[in-house]
Amino acid sequence: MNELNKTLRLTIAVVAIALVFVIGLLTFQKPEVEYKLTPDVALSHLTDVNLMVNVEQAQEIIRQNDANMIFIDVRNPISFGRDHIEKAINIPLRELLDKSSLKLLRSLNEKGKTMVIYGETPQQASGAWMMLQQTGFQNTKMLNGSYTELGSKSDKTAAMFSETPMIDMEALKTLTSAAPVTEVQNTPSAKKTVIPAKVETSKGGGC
Amino acid sequence: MTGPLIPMGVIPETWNNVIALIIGIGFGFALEASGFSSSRKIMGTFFGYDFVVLRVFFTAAITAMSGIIYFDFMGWMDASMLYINPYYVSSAITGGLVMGAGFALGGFCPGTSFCGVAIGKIDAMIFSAGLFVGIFIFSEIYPLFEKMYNSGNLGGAMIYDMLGLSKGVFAFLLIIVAIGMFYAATFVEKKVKKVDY
Amino acid sequence: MKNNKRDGTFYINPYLGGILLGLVLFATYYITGRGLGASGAVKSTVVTAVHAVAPSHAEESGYYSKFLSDDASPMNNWLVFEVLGVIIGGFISGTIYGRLKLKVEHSPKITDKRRLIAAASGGLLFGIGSQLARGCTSGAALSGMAVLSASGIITMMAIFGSAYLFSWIFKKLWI
Amino acid sequence: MNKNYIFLTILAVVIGLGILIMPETKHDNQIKPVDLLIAIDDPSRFLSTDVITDRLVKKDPTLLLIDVRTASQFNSFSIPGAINIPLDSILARSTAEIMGNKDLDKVFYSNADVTSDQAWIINKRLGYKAIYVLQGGVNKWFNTIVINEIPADTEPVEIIELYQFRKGACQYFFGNNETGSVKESNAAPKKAVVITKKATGASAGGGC
Repeated sequence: MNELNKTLRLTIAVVAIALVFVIGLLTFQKPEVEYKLTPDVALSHLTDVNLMVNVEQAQEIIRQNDANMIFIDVRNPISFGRDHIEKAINIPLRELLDKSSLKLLRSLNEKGKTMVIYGETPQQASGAWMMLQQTGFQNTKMLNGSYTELGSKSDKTAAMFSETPMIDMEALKTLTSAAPVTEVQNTPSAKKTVIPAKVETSKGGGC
Repeated sequence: MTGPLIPMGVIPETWNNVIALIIGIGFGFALEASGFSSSRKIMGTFFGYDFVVLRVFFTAAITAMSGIIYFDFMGWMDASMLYINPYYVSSAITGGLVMGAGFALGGFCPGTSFCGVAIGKIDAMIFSAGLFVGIFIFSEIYPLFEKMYNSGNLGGAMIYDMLGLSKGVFAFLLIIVAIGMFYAATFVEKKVKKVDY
Repeated sequence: MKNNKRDGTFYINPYLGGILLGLVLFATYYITGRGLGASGAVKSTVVTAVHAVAPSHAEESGYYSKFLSDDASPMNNWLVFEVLGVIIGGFISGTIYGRLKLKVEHSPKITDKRRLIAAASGGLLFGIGSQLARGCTSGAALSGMAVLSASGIITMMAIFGSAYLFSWIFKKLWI
Repeated sequence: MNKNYIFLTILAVVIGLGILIMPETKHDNQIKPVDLLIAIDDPSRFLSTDVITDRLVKKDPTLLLIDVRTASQFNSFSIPGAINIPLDSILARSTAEIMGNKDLDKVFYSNADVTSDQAWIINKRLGYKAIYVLQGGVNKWFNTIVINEIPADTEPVEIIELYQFRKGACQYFFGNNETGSVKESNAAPKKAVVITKKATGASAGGGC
């Protein structure tokens, strides 16, 4: 059993392993940002009307000049430099989670300010807003409209981005009714066949 | 660089066999240098004259376990991607009991027998040959065992989940129990009459 | 000291051996995501051999067919290379510590023949048991313990429990 | 006994205590917030209406269009072959099975980009691969494929070709007023259904 008395190399090995662990723990940093909301909660916030600001409301906020409402511009700095809402803060989308941006956003959050995110399109604003919502910035709202809409009341190109259905059912009808009568009957029936497919999908998925 | 490296695609699959060879060399060296190539030294654990198996086995398990847990915590490794052998209740226990009998008779387990082969132990060679025959016999009479082999599948179950403990608590208890066993082993070794081998 | 190292009785501190083994095991998990193993290599060899001798038999059998796939030969297996490494590693260590010697090791009270018969039957049982438990001491018990899997710890307890029991039954073989 | 063993025992217990107080790391497939932001900033998830139409016409079995609008909007008009998963049920278990199917290119669409993109962000966070957004949504699809103005002869060849492609696709989906269109219009949407069925079959197979 004399091998049990030789402990020098063993001690070195154990200390080396312990050192690796200690160095690992010392250099370990908690990630700067973490999800604060579960996907389910984040999803429920998407349909929360209180977290949306439409164009009229945004124009109202600008008029009132409420100090508690801060506009966050997530467009690129060039667009921001060309034209932006007065007092808006520019945080380009890609820099949203940078250290400096987080510091700024956190300080605004602590001051109890409500942040309204706007972008080139509502889709751009939505991405930034969802990111902030999920990482714990609850006091954020998104502008459900594009930046260009804020200036003019009716901008047709801007309306293109909104979620209102713009399907010209009349055009669809003329398209199908131009064909013989039989076809008009066929088209709805064809559409019906789409629906069972959907039912079947959920069945297949549930398996 | 987060591990496991091959499943993460850091190292291409083609390196697999080279890595296997290198790891095998380390494995074989560690076993042989600790004395696992000698069946009488191995059997000392069961008669109390030499607890080398207990010491090596538990130290190895604890080292690897702590490494995995620490690396997982520090984000250097994704422990959820590690392969967990599925737990089939009855076949694991029966297989373990049969292996125990084989251990007591042969004095080797497969890994150590290959070490014995490497240094020219004839009994280890015979043991390995028996291993081949045993696996061949099992495969031939597999239909007899089929039901037991496939019954009671609990999947990749974790022991701490089964005991209702957290991973950290179980790992800590394992370390404490192992240290206790090491001290007990030293104590027993002093009491038991030395066997010359 | 140096003479002592070469005469075949020198072994490294078992805790150091355990740490080496643990680091090897950890490296295996870190690199491949799987544990070590030994009996799996034997299984691959057996499957390949049976497939080469009697292909139809291997394909029909419920057990062999699990490990036969069209594209990759089971011989081209991680574990086979690992076991080749084990033999090389054992040989290196045996050379360093002067243990290379062709011999049958047994208790002075029994004959060579008896030891070899016991070894053969032990190997046989180990072969059967390792297939039932889906791994041997290294594959199921040691690797399983490192990840704290239920199968690893249960198999380990079963192996050592029954080995304690049977070793007292076969006490004469050893002391 | 060797004094070193006492030291080593203490060291081992300290390592064990470290494990004891270490919070367990959660392993879900969610991608990190920073990576999610990079993905959001990357426009490559947007597929144009023409690309999607081309794949629909070619009956690409790996394409699965997912309508995230409400069921009533879906029923009044939808892109042929699409399935309906309203945004609020995007996290349902049955959806997860479809999302987990790696062989399908899952393309979300809504009326415009916003709702579909939100569905995409939620799914991207959950770590699903091969998910896309139909750029412009139904509105754009309808206004480029269904309604298309005949370009002037002076326009470049590309524009005329694009028009011809769109016109052809429109006829494929909704038929035209020439003779023999009855059969064609009947067949086309049905085939679109077949595409969906294939897709669902594949997803069921992958899930089981």
